Amino acid sequence: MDIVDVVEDKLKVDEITDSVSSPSCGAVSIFVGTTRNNFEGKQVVRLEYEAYYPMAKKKMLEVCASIRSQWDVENIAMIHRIGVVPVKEASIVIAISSPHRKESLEAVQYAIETVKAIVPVWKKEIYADDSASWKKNKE
Amino acid sequence: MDIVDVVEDKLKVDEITDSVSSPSCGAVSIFVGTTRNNFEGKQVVRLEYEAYYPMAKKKMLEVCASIRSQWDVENIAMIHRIGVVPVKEASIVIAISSPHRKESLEAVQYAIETVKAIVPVWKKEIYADDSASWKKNKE
Amino acid sequence: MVKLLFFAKSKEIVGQKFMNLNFPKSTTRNHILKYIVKEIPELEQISNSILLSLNEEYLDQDCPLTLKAGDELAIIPPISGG
Amino acid sequence: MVKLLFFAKSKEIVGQKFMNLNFPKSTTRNHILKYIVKEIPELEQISNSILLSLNEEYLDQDCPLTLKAGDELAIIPPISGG
Repeated sequence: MDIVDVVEDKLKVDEITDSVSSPSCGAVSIFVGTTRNNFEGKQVVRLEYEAYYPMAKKKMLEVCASIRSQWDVENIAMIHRIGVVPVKEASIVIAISSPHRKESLEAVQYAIETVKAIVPVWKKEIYADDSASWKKNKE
Repeated sequence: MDIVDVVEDKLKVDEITDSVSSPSCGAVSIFVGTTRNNFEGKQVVRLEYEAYYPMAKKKMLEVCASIRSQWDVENIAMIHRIGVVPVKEASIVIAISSPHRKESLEAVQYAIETVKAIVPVWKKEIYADDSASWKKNKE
Repeated sequence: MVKLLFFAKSKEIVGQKFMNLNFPKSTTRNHILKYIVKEIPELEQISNSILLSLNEEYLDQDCPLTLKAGDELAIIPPISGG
Repeated sequence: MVKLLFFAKSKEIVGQKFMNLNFPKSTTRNHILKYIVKEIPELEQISNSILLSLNEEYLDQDCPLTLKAGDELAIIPPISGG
Protein backbone atom coordinates (compact mmCIF):
# COMPACT_ATOMS: atom_id res chain seq x y z
CA MET A 1 0.00 0.00 0.00
CA ASP A 2 1.29 3.44 -0.96
CA ILE A 3 -0.11 6.39 0.97
CA VAL A 4 0.94 9.85 -0.26
CA ASP A 5 -0.56 13.13 0.76
CA VAL A 6 -0.02 16.87 1.07
CA VAL A 7 -1.87 18.30 4.07
CA GLU A 8 -2.16 21.51 6.05
CA ASP A 9 -2.53 19.91 9.47
CA LYS A 10 0.02 18.92 12.06
CA LEU A 11 1.56 15.54 11.22
CA LYS A 12 1.01 12.68 13.66
CA VAL A 13 3.90 10.24 13.68
CA ASP A 14 1.93 7.62 15.63
CA GLU A 15 -0.93 7.51 13.15
CA ILE A 16 1.38 7.41 10.16
CA THR A 17 3.44 4.61 11.74
CA ASP A 18 0.28 2.63 12.47
CA SER A 19 -0.91 3.13 8.90
CA VAL A 20 2.11 1.27 7.52
CA SER A 21 2.68 -1.38 10.17
CA SER A 22 1.70 -4.89 9.23
CA PRO A 23 1.59 -8.27 11.00
CA SER A 24 3.99 -9.71 8.43
CA CYS A 25 6.59 -6.99 9.06
CA GLY A 26 9.36 -6.78 11.63
CA ALA A 27 10.39 -3.20 11.02
CA VAL A 28 9.11 0.29 10.40
CA SER A 29 11.69 2.94 9.53
CA ILE A 30 10.62 6.54 9.75
CA PHE A 31 12.11 9.86 8.75
CA VAL A 32 10.71 13.08 10.19
CA GLY A 33 11.86 16.40 8.74
CA THR A 34 11.50 19.19 11.30
CA THR A 35 11.77 22.95 11.20
CA ARG A 36 15.09 24.37 12.45
CA ASN A 37 15.36 27.63 14.35
CA ASN A 38 18.46 28.84 12.57
CA PHE A 39 20.11 29.17 9.17
CA GLU A 40 23.66 30.49 8.79
CA GLY A 41 23.38 32.35 12.07
CA LYS A 42 19.99 33.90 11.31
CA GLN A 43 17.07 33.12 13.57
CA VAL A 44 14.23 31.38 11.73
CA VAL A 45 10.83 32.14 13.27
CA ARG A 46 8.79 29.96 10.94
CA LEU A 47 8.69 28.17 7.61
CA GLU A 48 6.01 28.43 4.97
CA TYR A 49 5.60 25.60 2.49
CA GLU A 50 3.66 25.49 -0.73
CA ALA A 51 3.16 22.65 -3.19
CA TYR A 52 2.02 21.97 -6.70
CA TYR A 53 -0.51 19.57 -5.20
CA PRO A 54 -1.36 17.08 -7.96
CA MET A 55 2.17 16.96 -9.35
CA ALA A 56 3.62 16.58 -5.84
CA LYS A 57 1.42 13.57 -5.19
CA LYS A 58 2.22 12.12 -8.60
CA LYS A 59 5.96 12.47 -7.98
CA MET A 60 5.65 10.95 -4.50
CA LEU A 61 3.92 7.93 -6.04
CA GLU A 62 6.83 7.69 -8.49
CA VAL A 63 9.22 7.61 -5.53
CA CYS A 64 7.12 4.77 -4.03
CA ALA A 65 7.32 2.82 -7.29
CA SER A 66 11.05 3.35 -7.46
CA ILE A 67 11.46 2.10 -3.87
CA ARG A 68 9.47 -1.03 -4.69
CA SER A 69 11.67 -1.74 -7.70
CA GLN A 70 14.72 -1.75 -5.39
CA TRP A 71 13.62 -3.12 -2.00
CA ASP A 72 11.19 -5.64 -0.60
CA VAL A 73 8.99 -3.33 1.46
CA GLU A 74 5.37 -3.72 2.52
CA ASN A 75 3.73 -0.31 3.02
CA ILE A 76 4.93 3.21 2.32
CA ALA A 77 3.50 6.47 3.65
CA MET A 78 4.79 9.93 2.64
CA ILE A 79 2.94 12.89 4.05
CA HIS A 80 4.15 16.45 3.42
CA ARG A 81 2.74 19.30 5.44
CA ILE A 82 2.34 22.68 3.78
CA GLY A 83 1.39 26.15 4.98
CA VAL A 84 3.03 27.52 8.10
CA VAL A 85 5.16 24.98 9.99
CA PRO A 86 6.39 26.31 13.35
CA VAL A 87 9.89 25.55 14.63
CA LYS A 88 10.31 21.95 15.91
CA GLU A 89 7.24 20.65 14.09
CA ALA A 90 7.35 18.14 11.25
CA SER A 91 7.17 19.22 7.61
CA ILE A 92 7.41 15.67 6.29
CA VAL A 93 7.00 12.16 7.62
CA ILE A 94 8.05 9.13 5.58
CA ALA A 95 7.32 5.71 7.10
CA ILE A 96 8.12 2.38 5.46
CA SER A 97 7.47 -1.12 6.76
CA SER A 98 9.34 -4.23 5.68
CA PRO A 99 9.58 -7.87 6.78
CA HIS A 100 13.27 -7.33 7.68
CA ARG A 101 14.89 -4.17 8.95
CA LYS A 102 17.58 -3.61 6.32
CA GLU A 103 15.09 -2.91 3.53
CA SER A 104 13.06 -0.20 5.25
CA LEU A 105 16.18 1.46 6.70
CA GLU A 106 17.75 1.77 3.27
CA ALA A 107 14.48 2.67 1.57
CA VAL A 108 13.65 5.53 3.93
CA GLN A 109 17.03 7.11 3.30
CA TYR A 110 16.53 6.83 -0.47
CA ALA A 111 12.98 8.14 -0.11
CA ILE A 112 13.85 11.42 1.58
CA GLU A 113 16.74 12.07 -0.83
CA THR A 114 14.51 11.47 -3.83
CA VAL A 115 11.54 13.43 -2.50
CA LYS A 116 13.85 16.40 -1.95
CA ALA A 117 15.12 16.07 -5.51
CA ILE A 118 11.91 15.69 -7.51
CA VAL A 119 8.74 16.59 -5.58
CA PRO A 120 7.54 20.15 -6.38
CA VAL A 121 7.30 21.66 -2.90
CA TRP A 122 8.78 25.00 -1.89
CA LYS A 123 9.93 26.31 1.47
CA LYS A 124 10.28 29.94 2.49
CA GLU A 125 12.22 30.78 5.63
CA ILE A 126 11.00 33.80 7.57
CA TYR A 127 13.64 35.34 9.86
CA ALA A 128 13.41 37.30 13.10
CA ASP A 129 14.19 40.55 11.23
CA ASP A 130 11.14 40.02 8.94
CA SER A 131 13.30 39.18 5.93
CA ALA A 132 12.50 35.97 4.07
CA SER A 133 14.15 33.62 1.63
CA TRP A 134 12.96 30.90 -0.73
CA LYS A 135 15.19 27.91 -0.12
CA LYS A 136 16.76 25.51 -2.60
CA ASN A 137 17.57 21.89 -1.81
CA LYS A 138 21.16 20.91 -2.42
CA GLU A 139 21.76 18.61 -5.37
CA MET B 1 20.51 14.02 25.86
CA ASP B 2 20.50 10.21 25.95
CA ILE B 3 17.28 8.53 27.01
CA VAL B 4 17.44 4.75 27.45
CA ASP B 5 14.85 2.57 29.08
CA VAL B 6 13.41 -0.91 29.36
CA VAL B 7 9.66 -0.82 29.98
CA GLU B 8 6.66 -3.14 30.12
CA ASP B 9 4.16 -0.75 28.57
CA LYS B 10 3.16 -0.19 24.97
CA LEU B 11 5.64 2.10 23.21
CA LYS B 12 4.37 5.44 21.96
CA VAL B 13 6.24 6.57 18.85
CA ASP B 14 4.83 10.11 19.09
CA GLU B 15 6.05 10.69 22.62
CA ILE B 16 9.46 9.22 21.92
CA THR B 17 9.81 11.36 18.78
CA ASP B 18 8.84 14.47 20.72
CA SER B 19 11.33 13.62 23.44
CA VAL B 20 14.24 13.86 20.99
CA SER B 21 13.11 16.67 18.70
CA SER B 22 14.88 19.95 19.14
CA PRO B 23 14.53 23.47 17.69
CA SER B 24 18.10 23.28 16.38
CA CYS B 25 17.46 20.03 14.48
CA GLY B 26 16.08 19.45 11.01
CA ALA B 27 15.66 15.69 11.22
CA VAL B 28 14.50 12.86 13.43
CA SER B 29 15.15 9.33 12.19
CA ILE B 30 13.28 6.53 13.86
CA PHE B 31 13.44 2.76 13.81
CA VAL B 32 10.53 0.71 15.14
CA GLY B 33 10.98 -3.03 15.57
CA THR B 34 7.63 -4.81 15.42
CA THR B 35 6.43 -8.32 16.12
CA ARG B 36 5.96 -10.49 13.04
CA ASN B 37 3.24 -13.10 12.74
CA ASN B 38 5.41 -15.72 11.11
CA PHE B 39 8.80 -17.42 11.27
CA GLU B 40 9.85 -19.99 8.68
CA GLY B 41 6.25 -20.78 7.92
CA LYS B 42 5.17 -21.15 11.55
CA GLN B 43 2.49 -18.83 12.90
CA VAL B 44 3.76 -16.67 15.76
CA VAL B 45 1.00 -15.76 18.20
CA ARG B 46 3.09 -13.60 20.49
CA LEU B 47 6.60 -12.75 21.62
CA GLU B 48 7.87 -12.61 25.16
CA TYR B 49 10.91 -10.50 25.94
CA GLU B 50 13.07 -10.43 29.02
CA ALA B 51 16.06 -8.26 29.85
CA TYR B 52 18.97 -8.06 32.24
CA TYR B 53 17.68 -4.61 33.21
CA PRO B 54 20.70 -2.71 34.55
CA MET B 55 23.15 -4.23 32.07
CA ALA B 56 20.73 -3.59 29.19
CA LYS B 57 20.51 0.09 30.09
CA LYS B 58 24.28 0.30 30.55
CA LYS B 59 24.90 -1.24 27.12
CA MET B 60 22.32 1.05 25.50
CA LEU B 61 24.16 4.04 26.96
CA GLU B 62 27.36 2.61 25.47
CA VAL B 63 25.64 2.51 22.07
CA CYS B 64 24.68 6.17 22.56
CA ALA B 65 28.27 7.10 23.36
CA SER B 66 29.50 5.20 20.33
CA ILE B 67 26.99 7.02 18.09
CA ARG B 68 28.16 10.39 19.43
CA SER B 69 31.78 9.51 18.70
CA GLN B 70 30.82 8.94 15.04
CA TRP B 71 28.01 11.37 14.17
CA ASP B 72 26.89 14.87 15.05
CA VAL B 73 23.52 14.07 16.61
CA GLU B 74 21.51 15.98 19.17
CA ASN B 75 19.27 13.63 21.18
CA ILE B 76 19.00 9.85 21.29
CA ALA B 77 16.16 7.76 22.71
CA MET B 78 16.21 3.94 22.86
CA ILE B 79 13.28 2.28 24.54
CA HIS B 80 12.94 -1.50 24.62
CA ARG B 81 9.67 -3.07 25.62
CA ILE B 82 9.74 -6.38 27.51
CA GLY B 83 7.11 -8.85 28.63
CA VAL B 84 4.48 -9.97 26.14
CA VAL B 85 4.48 -8.02 22.87
CA PRO B 86 1.52 -8.87 20.64
CA VAL B 87 1.88 -9.18 16.87
CA LYS B 88 2.23 -5.80 15.08
CA GLU B 89 3.21 -3.92 18.23
CA ALA B 90 6.63 -2.37 18.79
CA SER B 91 9.33 -4.13 20.81
CA ILE B 92 11.86 -1.33 20.34
CA VAL B 93 11.83 2.30 19.28
CA ILE B 94 15.06 4.16 18.55
CA ALA B 95 14.75 7.87 17.71
CA ILE B 96 17.66 10.18 16.95
CA SER B 97 17.59 13.88 16.12
CA SER B 98 20.30 15.75 14.24
CA PRO B 99 20.76 19.19 12.69
CA HIS B 100 21.05 17.59 9.22
CA ARG B 101 19.35 14.43 8.00
CA LYS B 102 22.33 12.33 6.97
CA GLU B 103 23.65 11.95 10.51
CA SER B 104 20.47 10.67 12.14
CA LEU B 105 19.67 8.37 9.20
CA GLU B 106 23.07 6.70 9.42
CA ALA B 107 23.10 6.69 13.21
CA VAL B 108 19.73 4.97 13.58
CA GLN B 109 20.86 2.15 11.30
CA TYR B 110 24.05 1.69 13.34
CA ALA B 111 22.04 1.91 16.56
CA ILE B 112 19.68 -0.96 15.83
CA GLU B 113 22.52 -3.18 14.54
CA THR B 114 24.57 -2.53 17.66
CA VAL B 115 21.69 -2.88 20.10
CA LYS B 116 20.93 -6.27 18.56
CA ALA B 117 24.56 -7.28 18.96
CA ILE B 118 25.34 -6.23 22.54
CA VAL B 119 22.26 -5.42 24.64
CA PRO B 120 21.25 -8.38 26.88
CA VAL B 121 17.60 -8.83 25.92
CA TRP B 122 16.00 -12.15 24.98
CA LYS B 123 13.02 -12.97 22.81
CA LYS B 124 10.92 -16.10 22.90
CA GLU B 125 8.56 -16.84 20.05
CA ILE B 126 5.37 -18.64 20.95
CA TYR B 127 3.73 -20.47 18.03
CA ALA B 128 0.14 -21.41 17.27
CA ASP B 129 0.86 -25.06 18.18
CA ASP B 130 1.99 -23.97 21.71
CA SER B 131 5.61 -24.72 20.96
CA ALA B 132 8.12 -21.97 21.71
CA SER B 133 11.65 -21.04 20.83
CA TRP B 134 14.30 -18.70 22.25
CA LYS B 135 15.61 -16.67 19.34
CA LYS B 136 19.15 -15.68 18.50
CA ASN B 137 20.07 -12.52 16.61
CA LYS B 138 22.16 -13.09 13.52
CA GLU B 139 25.75 -11.89 13.73
CA MET C 1 -5.53 28.39 -24.41
CA VAL C 2 -2.97 26.86 -22.08
CA LYS C 3 -2.99 27.40 -18.32
CA LEU C 4 0.35 28.56 -16.94
CA LEU C 5 0.86 28.06 -13.17
CA PHE C 6 3.24 30.00 -10.94
CA PHE C 7 4.72 28.81 -7.66
CA ALA C 8 6.96 30.17 -4.91
CA LYS C 9 9.23 32.97 -6.15
CA SER C 10 7.65 33.05 -9.62
CA LYS C 11 4.22 33.50 -8.01
CA GLU C 12 5.53 36.36 -5.91
CA ILE C 13 7.08 38.03 -8.96
CA VAL C 14 4.00 37.68 -11.17
CA GLY C 15 1.57 38.40 -8.33
CA GLN C 16 -0.89 35.72 -9.36
CA LYS C 17 -1.26 31.96 -9.23
CA PHE C 18 -1.95 31.29 -12.89
CA MET C 19 -2.57 32.86 -16.25
CA ASN C 20 -4.21 31.66 -19.48
CA LEU C 21 -1.98 32.18 -22.49
CA ASN C 22 -2.10 31.37 -26.18
CA PHE C 23 1.08 29.49 -26.94
CA PRO C 24 2.22 28.43 -30.39
CA LYS C 25 0.94 24.90 -30.93
CA SER C 26 4.13 23.26 -32.19
CA THR C 27 6.99 24.20 -29.97
CA THR C 28 9.81 23.04 -27.68
CA ARG C 29 10.67 23.56 -24.02
CA ASN C 30 13.10 26.37 -24.85
CA HIS C 31 10.61 28.14 -27.10
CA ILE C 32 7.98 27.97 -24.37
CA LEU C 33 10.38 29.52 -21.89
CA LYS C 34 11.34 32.32 -24.31
CA TYR C 35 7.67 32.95 -25.04
CA ILE C 36 6.86 33.16 -21.31
CA VAL C 37 9.68 35.63 -20.68
CA LYS C 38 8.53 37.75 -23.65
CA GLU C 39 4.98 37.83 -22.30
CA ILE C 40 6.02 38.32 -18.65
CA PRO C 41 9.38 40.14 -18.68
CA GLU C 42 9.64 40.21 -14.86
CA LEU C 43 10.41 36.49 -15.01
CA GLU C 44 13.67 37.03 -16.87
CA GLN C 45 15.57 37.41 -13.56
CA ILE C 46 14.81 33.79 -12.61
CA SER C 47 14.62 32.24 -16.08
CA ASN C 48 17.97 30.50 -15.71
CA SER C 49 17.03 28.67 -12.54
CA ILE C 50 13.52 27.46 -13.32
CA LEU C 51 12.19 24.20 -14.68
CA LEU C 52 9.01 23.80 -16.69
CA SER C 53 6.41 21.09 -16.34
CA LEU C 54 3.71 20.10 -18.79
CA ASN C 55 0.71 18.24 -17.38
CA GLU C 56 2.65 17.44 -14.20
CA GLU C 57 5.74 16.07 -15.93
CA TYR C 58 9.07 17.87 -16.01
CA LEU C 59 10.21 19.05 -19.44
CA ASP C 60 13.82 18.04 -19.05
CA GLN C 61 14.92 18.11 -22.66
CA ASP C 62 14.38 20.48 -25.50
CA CYS C 63 12.42 18.11 -27.75
CA PRO C 64 9.63 19.09 -30.14
CA LEU C 65 6.21 18.96 -28.51
CA THR C 66 2.65 19.89 -29.33
CA LEU C 67 0.48 21.91 -26.97
CA LYS C 68 -3.29 21.46 -26.99
CA ALA C 69 -6.13 23.35 -25.36
CA GLY C 70 -6.48 22.48 -21.66
CA ASP C 71 -2.80 21.68 -21.21
CA GLU C 72 -1.29 22.79 -17.94
CA LEU C 73 2.18 24.30 -17.93
CA ALA C 74 3.92 25.25 -14.70
CA ILE C 75 6.98 27.26 -13.76
CA ILE C 76 8.95 25.26 -11.21
CA PRO C 77 11.51 27.35 -9.32
CA PRO C 78 14.24 25.41 -7.46
CA ILE C 79 12.40 23.02 -5.14
CA SER C 80 12.96 22.86 -1.40
CA GLY C 81 10.55 20.32 0.00
CA GLY C 82 11.18 17.75 2.68
CA MET D 1 29.40 -15.22 48.09
CA VAL D 2 28.82 -14.24 44.49
CA LYS D 3 25.36 -13.82 42.97
CA LEU D 4 24.87 -15.76 39.75
CA LEU D 5 21.96 -14.62 37.54
CA PHE D 6 20.13 -16.72 34.95
CA PHE D 7 18.23 -15.43 31.94
CA ALA D 8 16.12 -16.83 29.11
CA LYS D 9 16.95 -20.49 28.36
CA SER D 10 19.38 -20.77 31.27
CA LYS D 11 16.66 -19.55 33.65
CA GLU D 12 14.24 -22.12 32.26
CA ILE D 13 16.81 -24.90 32.67
CA VAL D 14 17.79 -23.97 36.21
CA GLY D 15 14.26 -23.07 37.23
CA GLN D 16 15.28 -20.00 39.20
CA LYS D 17 16.40 -16.42 38.55
CA PHE D 18 19.59 -16.43 40.61
CA MET D 19 21.72 -18.43 43.00
CA ASN D 20 24.40 -17.50 45.54
CA LEU D 21 27.58 -19.50 45.07
CA ASN D 22 31.04 -19.60 46.63
CA PHE D 23 33.46 -19.25 43.74
CA PRO D 24 37.24 -19.52 44.01
CA LYS D 25 38.52 -15.99 44.53
CA SER D 26 41.30 -15.96 41.94
CA THR D 27 40.00 -17.32 38.69
CA THR D 28 39.41 -16.77 34.98
CA ARG D 29 36.35 -16.69 32.75
CA ASN D 30 36.88 -20.32 31.67
CA HIS D 31 37.32 -21.52 35.23
CA ILE D 32 34.13 -19.76 36.26
CA LEU D 33 32.24 -21.48 33.47
CA LYS D 34 33.65 -24.90 34.36
CA TYR D 35 32.81 -24.30 38.00
CA ILE D 36 29.22 -23.33 37.13
CA VAL D 37 28.75 -26.43 34.98
CA LYS D 38 30.16 -28.61 37.78
CA GLU D 39 27.73 -27.08 40.31
CA ILE D 40 24.76 -27.03 37.89
CA PRO D 41 25.27 -29.94 35.43
CA GLU D 42 22.00 -29.19 33.57
CA LEU D 43 23.75 -26.15 32.08
CA GLU D 44 26.26 -28.25 30.19
CA GLN D 45 23.89 -28.52 27.18
CA ILE D 46 24.14 -24.76 26.55
CA SER D 47 27.62 -24.10 27.89
CA ASN D 48 29.10 -23.69 24.41
CA SER D 49 26.70 -20.94 23.40
CA ILE D 50 26.61 -18.76 26.50
CA LEU D 51 28.54 -15.66 27.47
CA LEU D 52 29.34 -14.60 31.00
CA SER D 53 29.14 -11.12 32.45
CA LEU D 54 30.71 -9.82 35.64
CA ASN D 55 29.14 -6.72 37.17
CA GLU D 56 27.33 -5.94 33.89
CA GLU D 57 30.37 -6.26 31.65
CA TYR D 58 30.94 -9.12 29.24
CA LEU D 59 33.86 -11.40 30.05
CA ASP D 60 35.12 -11.72 26.51
CA GLN D 61 38.57 -13.04 27.16
CA ASP D 62 40.01 -15.64 29.45
CA CYS D 63 42.13 -13.31 31.58
CA PRO D 64 42.93 -13.71 35.29
CA LEU D 65 40.40 -11.97 37.49
CA THR D 66 39.55 -11.71 41.16
CA LEU D 67 36.04 -12.19 42.48
CA LYS D 68 34.92 -10.43 45.63
CA ALA D 69 31.85 -10.68 47.84
CA GLY D 70 28.85 -8.90 46.28
CA ASP D 71 30.01 -9.42 42.71
CA GLU D 72 27.28 -10.20 40.23
CA LEU D 73 27.90 -12.84 37.59
CA ALA D 74 25.35 -13.57 34.88
CA ILE D 75 24.85 -16.27 32.29
CA ILE D 76 24.04 -14.60 28.99
CA PRO D 77 22.52 -16.99 26.43
CA PRO D 78 22.55 -15.81 22.80
CA ILE D 79 20.79 -12.45 22.81
CA SER D 80 17.78 -11.62 20.64
CA GLY D 81 16.67 -8.10 21.48
CA GLY D 82 15.50 -5.40 19.11
